[in-house]
Amino acid sequence: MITLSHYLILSAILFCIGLVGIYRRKNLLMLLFSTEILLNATNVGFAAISKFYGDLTGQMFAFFIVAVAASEVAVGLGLMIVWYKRRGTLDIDSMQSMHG
Amino acid sequence: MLEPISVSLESLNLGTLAPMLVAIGGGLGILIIDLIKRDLDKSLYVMLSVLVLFVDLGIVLGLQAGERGFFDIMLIDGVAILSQIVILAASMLFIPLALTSKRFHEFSYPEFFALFLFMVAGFQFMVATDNLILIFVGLETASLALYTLIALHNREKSFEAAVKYFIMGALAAGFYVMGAMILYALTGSVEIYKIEEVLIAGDYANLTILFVGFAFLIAALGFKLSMVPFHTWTPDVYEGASAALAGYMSIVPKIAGFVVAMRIFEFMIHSDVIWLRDVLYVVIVLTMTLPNIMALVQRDVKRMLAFSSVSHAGFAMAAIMIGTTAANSALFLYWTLFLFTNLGAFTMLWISRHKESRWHIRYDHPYEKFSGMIQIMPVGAVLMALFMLSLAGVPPFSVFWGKLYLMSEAVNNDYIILALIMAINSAISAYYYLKLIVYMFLKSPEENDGTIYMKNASRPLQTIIGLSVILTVFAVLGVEPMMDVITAYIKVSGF
Amino acid sequence: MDHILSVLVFFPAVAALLGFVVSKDSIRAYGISVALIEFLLSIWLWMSFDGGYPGMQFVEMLPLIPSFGISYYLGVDGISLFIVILSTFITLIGLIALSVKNDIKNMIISLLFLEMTMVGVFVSLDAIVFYVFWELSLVPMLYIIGAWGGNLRIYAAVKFFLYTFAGSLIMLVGMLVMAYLYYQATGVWSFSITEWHRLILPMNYQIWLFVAFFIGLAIKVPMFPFHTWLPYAHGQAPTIGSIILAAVLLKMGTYGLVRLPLPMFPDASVYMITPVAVLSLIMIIYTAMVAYAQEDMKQVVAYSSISHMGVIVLGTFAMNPEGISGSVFFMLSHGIVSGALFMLVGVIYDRRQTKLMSEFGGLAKVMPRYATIMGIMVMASVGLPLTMSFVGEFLSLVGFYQVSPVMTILAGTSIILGAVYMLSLYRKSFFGEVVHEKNRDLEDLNGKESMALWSLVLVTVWLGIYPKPVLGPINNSVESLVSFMHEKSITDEAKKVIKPTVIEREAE
Amino acid sequence: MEAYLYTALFAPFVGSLFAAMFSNRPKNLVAGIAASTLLFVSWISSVVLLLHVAHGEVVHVKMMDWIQAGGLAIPFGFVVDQVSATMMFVVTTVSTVVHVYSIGYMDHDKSFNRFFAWLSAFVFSMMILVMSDNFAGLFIGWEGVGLCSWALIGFWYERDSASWAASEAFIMNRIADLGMLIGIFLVYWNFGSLQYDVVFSQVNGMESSILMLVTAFLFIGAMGKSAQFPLHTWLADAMEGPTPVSALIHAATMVTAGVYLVIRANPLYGEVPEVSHFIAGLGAFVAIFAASMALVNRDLKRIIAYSTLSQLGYMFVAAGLGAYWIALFHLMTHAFFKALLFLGAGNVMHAMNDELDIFKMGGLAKKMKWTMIMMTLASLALAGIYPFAGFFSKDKILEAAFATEHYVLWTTLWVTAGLTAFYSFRLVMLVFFGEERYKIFGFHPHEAYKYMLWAMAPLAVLAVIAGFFEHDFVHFVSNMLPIEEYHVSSSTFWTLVAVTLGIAVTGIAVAVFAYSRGGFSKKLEKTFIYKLLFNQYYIPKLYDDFICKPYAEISRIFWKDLDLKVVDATVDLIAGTIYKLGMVSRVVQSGNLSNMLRWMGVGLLALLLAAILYSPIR
Repeated sequence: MITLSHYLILSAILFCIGLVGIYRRKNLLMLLFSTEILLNATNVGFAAISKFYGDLTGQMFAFFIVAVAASEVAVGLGLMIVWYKRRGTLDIDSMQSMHG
Repeated sequence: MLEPISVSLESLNLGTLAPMLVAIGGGLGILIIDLIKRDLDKSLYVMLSVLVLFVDLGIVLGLQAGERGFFDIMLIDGVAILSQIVILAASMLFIPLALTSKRFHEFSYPEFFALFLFMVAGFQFMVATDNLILIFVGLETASLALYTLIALHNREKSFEAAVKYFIMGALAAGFYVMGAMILYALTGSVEIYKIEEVLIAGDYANLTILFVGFAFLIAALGFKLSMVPFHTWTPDVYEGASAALAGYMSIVPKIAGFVVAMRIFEFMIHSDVIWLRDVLYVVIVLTMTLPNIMALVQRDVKRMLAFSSVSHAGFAMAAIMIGTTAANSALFLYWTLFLFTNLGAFTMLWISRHKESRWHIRYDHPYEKFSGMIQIMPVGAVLMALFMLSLAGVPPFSVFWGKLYLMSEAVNNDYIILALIMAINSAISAYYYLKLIVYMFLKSPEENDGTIYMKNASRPLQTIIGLSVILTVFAVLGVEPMMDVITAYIKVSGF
Repeated sequence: MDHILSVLVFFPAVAALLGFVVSKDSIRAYGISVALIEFLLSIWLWMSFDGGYPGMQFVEMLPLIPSFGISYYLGVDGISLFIVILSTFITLIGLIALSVKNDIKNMIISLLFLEMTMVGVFVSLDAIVFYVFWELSLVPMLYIIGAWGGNLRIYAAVKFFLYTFAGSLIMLVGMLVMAYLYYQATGVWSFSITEWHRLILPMNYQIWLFVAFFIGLAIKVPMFPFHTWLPYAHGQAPTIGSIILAAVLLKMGTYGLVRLPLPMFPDASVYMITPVAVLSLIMIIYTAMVAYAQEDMKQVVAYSSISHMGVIVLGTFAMNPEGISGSVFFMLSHGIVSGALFMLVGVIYDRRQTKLMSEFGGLAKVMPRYATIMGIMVMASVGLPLTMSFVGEFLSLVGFYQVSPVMTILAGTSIILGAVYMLSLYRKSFFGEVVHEKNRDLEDLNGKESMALWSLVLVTVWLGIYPKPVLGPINNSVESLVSFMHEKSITDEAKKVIKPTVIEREAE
Repeated sequence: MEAYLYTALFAPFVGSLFAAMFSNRPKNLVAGIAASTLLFVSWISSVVLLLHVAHGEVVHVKMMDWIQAGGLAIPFGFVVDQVSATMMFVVTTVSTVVHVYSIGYMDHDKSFNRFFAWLSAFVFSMMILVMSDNFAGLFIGWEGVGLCSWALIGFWYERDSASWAASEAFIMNRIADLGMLIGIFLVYWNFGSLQYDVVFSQVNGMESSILMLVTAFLFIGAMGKSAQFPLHTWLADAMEGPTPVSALIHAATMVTAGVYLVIRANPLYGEVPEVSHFIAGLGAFVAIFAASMALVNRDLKRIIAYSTLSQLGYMFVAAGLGAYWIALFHLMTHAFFKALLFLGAGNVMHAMNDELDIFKMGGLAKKMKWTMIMMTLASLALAGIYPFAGFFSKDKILEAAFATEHYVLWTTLWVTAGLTAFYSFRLVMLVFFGEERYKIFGFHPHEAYKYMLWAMAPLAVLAVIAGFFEHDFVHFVSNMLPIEEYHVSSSTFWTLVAVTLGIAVTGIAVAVFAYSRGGFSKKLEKTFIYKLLFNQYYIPKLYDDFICKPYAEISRIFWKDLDLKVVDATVDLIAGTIYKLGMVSRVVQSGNLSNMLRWMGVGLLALLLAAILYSPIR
């Protein structure tokens, strides 16, 4: 029998995967994906909890997260395309002009 | 078999939504106008957005505190109204900065102004609700718009800044939703007041999870409020963005963030759970001190101002930790007064902005740029000096009074040490503000033509500078009435 | 004329603003005339001042932030009156003898602003207003030192600013605590100093607050070991800067001591007498010795003024009318004398572009008038009777003798050490044969210099022979202050040490 | 009478101002003459006052208030009683003479006018000193004379030695003045006033410990002005000044101020025998100490200076023994003959164009007869030969010492008397008689101006006859000063006189005999004693090595090593550290995105950690 905790653990694992992705990857696109995973990890959690409590707020939140995630992708991809156009790379280390 | 949900229109109380709708509508309107007739002049859009904001402001002032609306998601309490007023006023002060005498890429797009209005709406949503969902939505709306605005400046550094800001923002969003989820899991609600009730009812059972949740929220808000160590984006973004936008960022997103932080943390601070207070204490001290020290070694005025505004955010955050009504009022006072001065300071940079990097390969406003300014452009030098002194907290200029109230609140609530730390930090900060004055007044000029500092100075910009000078110098006269209004609003919302 | 104080404070500021319009070549006349008017105003203030009445006079009260108890609250008593006059007088004299050539307009405008802040500090009775002027005074000084100074000028200026700024911020915290305590006690906010005086605090609060205030003031005085900014400031500042700095700005610190901590925390002050006195003794002796070691005339004068400030602080902490009146009077005399000395050094600097004593010698032969005035001022500075500073020094020491004979003897060495460094300065640079060819044909004092200097000499001697018109009002206010402190103090020790006038003066 | 008082007081001041007006101009005879005339006026009024006071009533005026603070009220008040009247007489007499004399002496000096300005200023301060009716006023004069002596010793400021001597004199006096100030403070806090009459009226009530302190500290002041050991070195060096100055300031008037103070404060000193005895002892010591140095010195003026020192010693002995009137009497007589001696020396210097080494002179008697005569008279008076003034006063002191059974003091003074006689006639012999050594050095001596000699004449007369006024004097001061009769049988008395005269005459005889034969053998100069005496017991060297040099060194260390390297360095260090911290903490701002993200993670982890740590203790 799969209980709430399983879902929560799953979401936690996904979240960690996202984090690891953000910290390990050097490619902006990968970073973008990792943040998506991050957000969706919580979606799982929200859905499960709202089922557990039997009220819809959690699912509502999940939907909003999905929506926001989508728009983030839109903006993010836009930025990255421009960056790629200018620099021909999506490597994080390519942008260090500002420091100190 | 569920019976159909019937919602009466007045129960929705759409009036609470009106301000945001106006802003959004205005944005859409601008886009439509653009569709109808191409390349109209930016001045039109500027004035349109000012008008929209004006209407918006009117409606906000029309609201009275203590209402809920739209399925009780919207919460119009004193703080909401107050913060919206500040946000709108600040936006109205900053948007005319687009009317530069030089042409800048971003202002040729009407989207710029549409996005700007959307962003304002986002901030308004953030402050006008105590529902974690809506806060999230508002926050993201505002941020996404902001990323774009930064990028629109269309220089290599702007894109870099935008991307950095974006990625970190995404991570912050992740933190936020994680925190929200944990709280939801713990209390079965995403409305802060409900969460509060449940927690108090359960006498803060299983603290660890609660703390973990709050840890995520602090991280998320810390990013927005540029709390150390989540502040790293600030200097880069300020440097990348145009001076005007940087100035805007130093004020408005923060005030929104403060309100959210207030809503989320206040009840915990008033409870007997010391964890939050202590954590915030550490964060605040770090945020006041570290950027201060880093600002000492900056070579670019704008970047220096970025660090300084981080430090100022730390000052203001202290009020939230102290958490009394007076303290929260002090926060709003401080931020308004800070707004006056920062507006001036960034505008001064903005009018002296050049397309080509004239003094330094990387920086637009290196200190050297201003050396000997007193000789070649006395008025400008004096004004800039005024703003710097004000930021340094030299009386009787505006920021001093904010500092005075904050420190006095710290003292009144037995945070003497905090007050002393504030004092010492102001002393340290004096150095880098002074550095600019030293360059302007005590060094010999490199240029001989004063107009180079006025390249962008169109009439509206000069007006704005004049305005902010007056507000900065005669702030003391405004303190009393402002304080009355602020305290009144804060009281009714029970913070 | 019940707004004379506001006029006094803001007249120079307004004049300064208008000064932006005046053309460069006539700005000097403008500045002098403004300063003259200001000085006459202050004299008028003195004339209309009731010397018999010890309390505050010409009081002006205008609420600024009523809910927070901050109000625009001015007033003078015998203690502050003459320091106000000193500031206006010194500014006038300084402007007359002003010898800078470049950017004279900026110089004069900033001097007028400076004058506003100086007068403001001494007449404000609201802690915040006091603080406002206190901080503002740094800004024009920063500019004067930094823009017209020597090679290290920027370092010196910034050091001066930051050091004082840091100190005063700590004082600000002290003020806020004080206000809060007052609020606790009375239920209303107030930053009015006179109100604060009436507040009786428990000992431990008193001590902490005393420390907070003392740090802020001590840096300004400057007390050892916070004094190191002063030699740089003086060493780098242009003549006019040094004059104002030594004559007036330093007095802010000692005036603050009399005005703030003493009446507010009498017990703590008594409790702190010994440490403060020890610091002052170090100041007196140590800096006097350092002054002897200097090679630069101006540095000698700079260190000497630190040494004398030590005596002033000592007199202040004598806690009896003799001492405090003495120290207040000594503030004035030190203002006049050190101002004159800096001006004199400036005179020779203008002629030779150097201040090293080794560069001179035999000046008495080449510039007899200059040598005469220098001699008079040197003698005044070592506290010869019938000069102003003797009255101050004598009274300060008499007063402190009651507190501690031994320390007084140590402090008294200042009259010996003072003679040592001052005479060696005079001997090195004025006596002996003319060695440097450059010195052979130095021109003696010119008209404006002599005018400025002789007026200073006049004041020095006049108040040395007949100090009564000044000392009288000072003494009245001080006596009431002391008896007030005596009434207010809570510990028996304080009651014992703080001595109101016991011996009846013979009636005349 | 007040009019006379003010005239006496302010006439010199006016003279000084008048001369000062010309101070930067070339020589102007008027300045000198005016100053002298005004002094003469002052002298006349002093005499008038003297006669007035002789009737027993005292003139006491309060001119105006000076300092009034707290309980302290100091007026400018002046009192002319027997003591101050005597002093005024002495001061004005000598200074009038010296003024007139100086007109001739400073004849060729370019700073003629400045000289008279300062000289009259000195007289003015001296008058304040003696006429003031309170300690503060006394102190004004006290410092005033110090100032003037500084200016007059350093009158020829081009000479490094002169300016050095001036500073030395001033500073040494300052050291003593501190003691005096402390004394004044003590008086104020214990008696509540600085007025003589108020203070002296309360003496009986005071416990002796306080009185002892007061008197001791006041006497420190006296030691400075009267150049008592160990503060004596400045007097000899003060001879750098023009000779009239030495005559007036460093022989007749200023240096006796200390004695005057003790006499003036006799009600205090009378109460504390301990201090008085100390004073007497010190006096005796100084007397012989100085005389011994005078024995071998080759410098014309220094010899006289040392003799002054030793005579001051005599006066202090008298004062210390409570024989205040004798002290005052000796002060007066001494003023006359010592001034005369100096002025004579001045003539000699002129003749020898400022040569001071007495071994380069000799046989001047032919060239300058009158000077010789007057100096011999003065020397006889100094040596205390009947019937010259010195005899009466000095003899009284010895008698007092003997009668009060201080035989040690008596012996010392007695020996000193012998030495005095010897060295003064050694001087006379070497200068005026014997072979004419000056020819070798190619000097062409000549007698001084006539009017200079005439100016000296009054002093000469007084030096001869002053002694005979002893009884009138006693009567005169009797209602101010305690007069105690010494009960010594007339036989003892006469023996004393005989013995004293005896040793004096012997001294003279030895000197005359030895130096008419070309002096002692050179071998003596090799002896340790000679060296010791010649180098003034190495005391100046001692001061230089153990006080001046270390002081300068320590000051330098304080400045260079302490003030700059420690105190200031700490401040800069703090500032620098903060700045460096800024440099270091920039690494946070590496600008690398993944790095920035990492920082966010760090922050989160820290928060989580805090969460875990705190959860037990909410």
